[in-house]
Amino acid sequence: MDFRLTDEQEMLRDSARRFLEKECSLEQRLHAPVNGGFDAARWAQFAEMGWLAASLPEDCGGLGGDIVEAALLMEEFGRNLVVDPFWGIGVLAAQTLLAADADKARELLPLLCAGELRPALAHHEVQSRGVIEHVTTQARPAGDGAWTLHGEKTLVMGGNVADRFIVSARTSGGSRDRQGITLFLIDANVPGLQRRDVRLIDNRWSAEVTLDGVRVTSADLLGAVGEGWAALEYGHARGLIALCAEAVGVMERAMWITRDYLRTRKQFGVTLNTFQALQHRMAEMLIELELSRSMVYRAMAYLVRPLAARQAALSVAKARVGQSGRFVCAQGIQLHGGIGVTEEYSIGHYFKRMTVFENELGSAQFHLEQLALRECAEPAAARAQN
Amino acid sequence: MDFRLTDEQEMLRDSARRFLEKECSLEQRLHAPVNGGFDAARWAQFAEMGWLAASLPEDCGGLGGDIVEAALLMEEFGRNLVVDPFWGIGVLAAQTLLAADADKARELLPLLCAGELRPALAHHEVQSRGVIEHVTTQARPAGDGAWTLHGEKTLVMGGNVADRFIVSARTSGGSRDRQGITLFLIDANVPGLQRRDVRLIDNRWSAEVTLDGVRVTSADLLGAVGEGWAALEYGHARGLIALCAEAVGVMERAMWITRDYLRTRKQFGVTLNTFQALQHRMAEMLIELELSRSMVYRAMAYLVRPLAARQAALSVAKARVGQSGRFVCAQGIQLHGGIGVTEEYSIGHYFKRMTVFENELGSAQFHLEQLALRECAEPAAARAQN
Amino acid sequence: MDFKLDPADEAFRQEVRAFLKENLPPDLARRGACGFHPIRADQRRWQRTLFERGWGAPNWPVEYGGTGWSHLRQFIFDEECALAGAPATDNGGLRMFGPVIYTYAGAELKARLLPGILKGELYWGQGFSEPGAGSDLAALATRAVRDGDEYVVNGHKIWTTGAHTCDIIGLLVKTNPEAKQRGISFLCVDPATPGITVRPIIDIGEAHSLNEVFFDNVRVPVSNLLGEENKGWTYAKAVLENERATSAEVPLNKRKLAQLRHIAMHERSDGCRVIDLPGFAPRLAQLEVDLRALEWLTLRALTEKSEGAVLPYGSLLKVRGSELVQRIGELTVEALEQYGSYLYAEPGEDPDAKPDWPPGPDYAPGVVADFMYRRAATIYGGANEVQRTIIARSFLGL
Amino acid sequence: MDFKLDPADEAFRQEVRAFLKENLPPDLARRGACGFHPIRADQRRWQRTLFERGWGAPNWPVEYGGTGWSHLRQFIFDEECALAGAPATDNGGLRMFGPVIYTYAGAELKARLLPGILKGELYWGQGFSEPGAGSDLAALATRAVRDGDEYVVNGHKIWTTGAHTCDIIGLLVKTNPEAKQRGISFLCVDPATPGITVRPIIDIGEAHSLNEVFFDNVRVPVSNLLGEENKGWTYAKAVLENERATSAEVPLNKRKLAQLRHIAMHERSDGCRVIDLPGFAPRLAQLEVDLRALEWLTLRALTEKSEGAVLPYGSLLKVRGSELVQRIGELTVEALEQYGSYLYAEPGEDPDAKPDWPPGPDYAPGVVADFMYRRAATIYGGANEVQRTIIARSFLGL
Repeated sequence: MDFRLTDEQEMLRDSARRFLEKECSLEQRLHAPVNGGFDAARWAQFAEMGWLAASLPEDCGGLGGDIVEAALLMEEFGRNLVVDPFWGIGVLAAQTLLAADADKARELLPLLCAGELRPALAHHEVQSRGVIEHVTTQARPAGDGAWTLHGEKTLVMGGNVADRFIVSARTSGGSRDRQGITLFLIDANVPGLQRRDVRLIDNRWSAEVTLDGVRVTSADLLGAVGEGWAALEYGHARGLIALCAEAVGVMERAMWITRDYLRTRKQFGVTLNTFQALQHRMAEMLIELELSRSMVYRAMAYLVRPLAARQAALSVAKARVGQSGRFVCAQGIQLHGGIGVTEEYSIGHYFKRMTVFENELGSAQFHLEQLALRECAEPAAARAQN
Repeated sequence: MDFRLTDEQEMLRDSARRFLEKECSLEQRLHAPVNGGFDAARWAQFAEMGWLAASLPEDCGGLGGDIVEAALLMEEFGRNLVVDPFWGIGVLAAQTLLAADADKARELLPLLCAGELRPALAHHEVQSRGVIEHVTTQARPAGDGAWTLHGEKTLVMGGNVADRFIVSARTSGGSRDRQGITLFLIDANVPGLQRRDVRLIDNRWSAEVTLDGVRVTSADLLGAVGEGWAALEYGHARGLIALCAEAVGVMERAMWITRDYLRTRKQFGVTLNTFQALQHRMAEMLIELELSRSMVYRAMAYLVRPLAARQAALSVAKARVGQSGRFVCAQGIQLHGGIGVTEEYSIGHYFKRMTVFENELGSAQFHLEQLALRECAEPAAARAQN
Repeated sequence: MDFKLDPADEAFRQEVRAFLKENLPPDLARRGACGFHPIRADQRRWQRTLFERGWGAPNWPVEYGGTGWSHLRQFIFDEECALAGAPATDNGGLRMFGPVIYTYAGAELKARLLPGILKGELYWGQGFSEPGAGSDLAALATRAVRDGDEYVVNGHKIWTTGAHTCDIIGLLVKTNPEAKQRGISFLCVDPATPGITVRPIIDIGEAHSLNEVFFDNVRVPVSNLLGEENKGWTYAKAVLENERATSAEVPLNKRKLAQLRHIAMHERSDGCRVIDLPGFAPRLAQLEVDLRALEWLTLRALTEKSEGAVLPYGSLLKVRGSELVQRIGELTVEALEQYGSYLYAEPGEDPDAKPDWPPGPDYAPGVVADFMYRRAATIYGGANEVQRTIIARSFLGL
Repeated sequence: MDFKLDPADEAFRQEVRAFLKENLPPDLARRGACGFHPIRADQRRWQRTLFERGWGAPNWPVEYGGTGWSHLRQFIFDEECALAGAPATDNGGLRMFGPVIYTYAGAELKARLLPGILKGELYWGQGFSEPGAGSDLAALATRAVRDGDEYVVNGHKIWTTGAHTCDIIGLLVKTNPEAKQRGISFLCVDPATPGITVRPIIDIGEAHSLNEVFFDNVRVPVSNLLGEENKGWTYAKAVLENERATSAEVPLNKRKLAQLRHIAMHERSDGCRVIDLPGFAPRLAQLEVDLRALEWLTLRALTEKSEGAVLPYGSLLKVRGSELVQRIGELTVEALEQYGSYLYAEPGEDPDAKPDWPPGPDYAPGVVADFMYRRAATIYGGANEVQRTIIARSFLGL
């Protein structure tokens, strides 16, 4: 076990940090939200710097990296609260596609790496609440091996600028069966698809996608009929880790911004850093940050474990990072005082990002409940050893 | 609504405070635990001062007071961590008896008030966990209107010095039915009854009582056959409030002991009270104390409400007081440092008392769950108005 | 001790409830129940209605046009209004400044200022904080120099709630720069006076209630001085004490908890109500427990007040009340899931404008905006850290 | 980054597990798994077994008889021992004092002290704290005055764990009363030396592990001075740093969490397992989450250590590890309900004595006693408040 970065990884992180601090600071992209959080020229730069390729295999046009590379980048994005849809397109959709269909992945992911294709994952639904297998969107047989899609998808991250949608739909089974979920890749402007773009409070954008009789054929299939769950799980696992890594970046920067503020802001004739109660609060923030970072490492280590152990580790991570992130960023505001709740100062945006984090891929409470179910079901002996 | 004490109530409180501080300080009763937490002469004094009669009606030999008087006394007992079985005998058993059988109450309670009768409530069982109606002890018909009792009772508070037991047993129904619970008053040394005395970690004493074929007749009945639940609920409601009032006394004294210690103990060349982190901790302790006190008032006010509202208020109180009490007393130890964990210093005993409190009449979590059930069951409109 | 509610008080509750049912327009109630800052037009309309009923100032004595109600009745009144979704009335004028005016101001100022508050025509802004004087308010630097019958004011205030819509500002100024607390005076300033510039501060809920206010040679008549010169600190402390006395905001918290229940019973996960998801209801129950504790601590504060309170109730209530509103908001946002992430921007002051909001249920707009704004609850009115120090020093003697 | 566990490490875990299965006597495991302070006789017996296997000092280098294991292997070893219920080995000798001896002591003292630790024959007591020097350790007042080949020691130590059963005390004394830190020396003292009086301190679990130790003209040979005179502060800091490095006590917390699970699956409420009661399992899951976070922070601390750590890992781990052991204890006591209130007094040092305990399940004795004793976890080894100050100052630069 070795927590040190390789030279390549260090280079990737350092170049990302330099670029983002120079080009993507909070101040610089005040107008980004209005533009859908997207800048085509910037996206081309992401591609050029190899970020879209960093965590994809070489036969898909990638650089042969893995989740570590995605996490490194996401942590840097977190520090700067980058709103570009890297996560939705470059992690969640890309990794799902990779796992769903090897042939299509080899065909399409090189385009994604080059910045020429922007698929988004249209999977989440209003009543999903963290449950991957929750799919009520229907794929109804329409003869000749075709289907028509009917349903509504929400929180399609990056959906506002997507040119393709990976849509999960039910070809059989009930709303929470793992079996019977089928993935389709469809064009963003296919007839029957309606999109409403939604700005989130953290200034990232998502879309609500309504499918009303969208016609798809077997040529649009990703993987086998009814077997989409495994690819979704694969993509969600990596997406969750990347999200947690981003949150670590969010927390870390929020902590240092607050530290710097305490060292300069005066009240009662002295700088705030001299107050013991505030010092201790910041010590707690550091502890929470470092526990969260450890959780991301652990989740990455457990990716190779069998499904049950992997899912437990992911739940552990999402729960802990969500709890820590809320604490750290809320205290970041609190220690700033009034300026912390203003839109023009940075610290509040860190809190907003963590608020949305809680509503993505299952809240801390959802994941605690998943772990609780395991506690009741599994024999204690097995748990004690993993 | 008036939170002021009447003159009589103030006299009662003041005299109790004076007596207890003089006679029942922690230091003075170091050997009390060994003697079963009981001193016959002291008990006679309790009777003489009217404490056993304070919250009982006049036709039962009481002074015509109510729950307020019991709560006042219990708060004073809490301050001094009195281990004498006032609560078990003078509140829980007395109030249950009062509600169970008016005739027997008029006959027996005057003896209790005079200190000449010491009944204990043998109701709690190993698997009760806060559920009043949990009774598995069986009353089997034995012909001629007689029954034989079979079962095991635990946490019979004051049971080690009781001369009578009020026993709850099932004459019909399942283990958690409200109907079918019958109360009997039996002699402590009746054949078939075995007692094992148990010292609790807070130095109060209870007993485990095994009933193996104890023969009872209709003469031993308290109230009607199968109708014991209402009396148990009545007694438990008052017992719970008295317990919470005691906890308020425990917390308050623990807080002031800690305050005094911080003002005198030096570290790093200054007294501890100069450290802001400790000041703020103590501010939190005061807040928790006063919220708890408010909860006791509220629970008393709700005693006259219909069953559902009353039970909700009792659960609210027990949950909040348990949470606050643990915090306040744990922080009392923490702010003392090493001396706080020693048996010969007082502060740790306050924490021990609150630990046992959590295991009596349902934990904070149990009561939260009771409230949660209501949240799911009741229409919101009804709740918002009460 | 007597915990029985007086039947007359209960009858009073029914009277208030009936009045609200009859007089509170549904559109006001709908907007009042959501989390956005109240619309000034709604507030004016509602205050006028209350005034006409004789209930314009529940907390003022009868001689100034108040109701003369007991604290308990005021509490009942506030609770019923909140639960019915009535717009918040002007806390500044009615609770913070009004009582200071009738206690400390001269007859002329009283006559000039109090009726407008009662009728909903005179809204107050609080010009206390400055960039360099937040928790340490006495460090304020805004200067007022006497020039004949006027003061000339120069300085810079911040966090002035409603400065963009208010009719008068209660302004703390330094009239003696040599002294600290004893050099402070209290002026009542018309925000339309030349030299005053208001700059909006948008909060992290993307809403506008806060402002910066700049004073550049602003001339204020001496007749607008409250009480005596250099005694402003006394009046300011009274204003802040009035602010803290209601700072547990039990009625508001009750409304918010009722809203959370409503949402948790209507949002669903695969058909199952969110309130029935494992683990949800106990957290809701914990909030109910903490709200009840706060409610009864408030009742104690109200009834013991007349007795000369020893406990620093204001600080106790401020700390837990502000924490509670944040915790309720947190669970509400969680209950909304994706709708708790959507940006439903503040609709603005025009009650008839239809905002272009993302889709979602009726109860979604305003929730996350309010959750964001309420991060300030543990900061404004004296940060909770400052309250803890006050508690530790004043009551615990640490 | 590479998160794969080396197969050789996994094989090592199996080897340790097999060894434990074969060599850990069931009576030791039974007593080791309960919450009472370990019995010295059990510790000696088990340390001897480990020594004979060559595993007497997992954390020492090979040249002093240690195993030379990597930090990760030590961690695996400790975890397996804890889960199997092996008695705690002598933390004082093996982890706190041993490394300081082989790092700073002269050859003679090393030869005299290290083998005894390895074999389980030389148990250490820590004579650091004094009534007037707790968190502020450098304020200690115990004096040692050189008199020929001896120091004459006078003073009063407190919180000396195991002073009543230990074989040697690591004692901090003032050799230069003029200086603060620089006047402190470190003596290794035989507790049987005339003039030493040990007074038991019973903790609130009614157990005896702590003591006061009084020194009245106690003569200690100069050859028992560790390192140099007046440099004791350096050694003491190393001892405390060693204490904190393992202070998250992940293996212990794992054992305790496993015990909690066991209890929650066996205690019942009307037939229903406590673990299945609504609300219980999520709280258990939260503890699991927090334990895993602590475990992986510990793994980072162990592997980054060799790289020259910047983060104050010791303090981070101390704070959360001590809180976790208290929280696990709290839920365990709650799971036991009435058995969590019963006083099961410490059985004493005789492993065959049958204590007169109240009735209850096998797993009940020791739980509440340990819960009580662990209130000290957030105090000993430098109170958590002190750790937070260290974190804020040393790392955050506040």
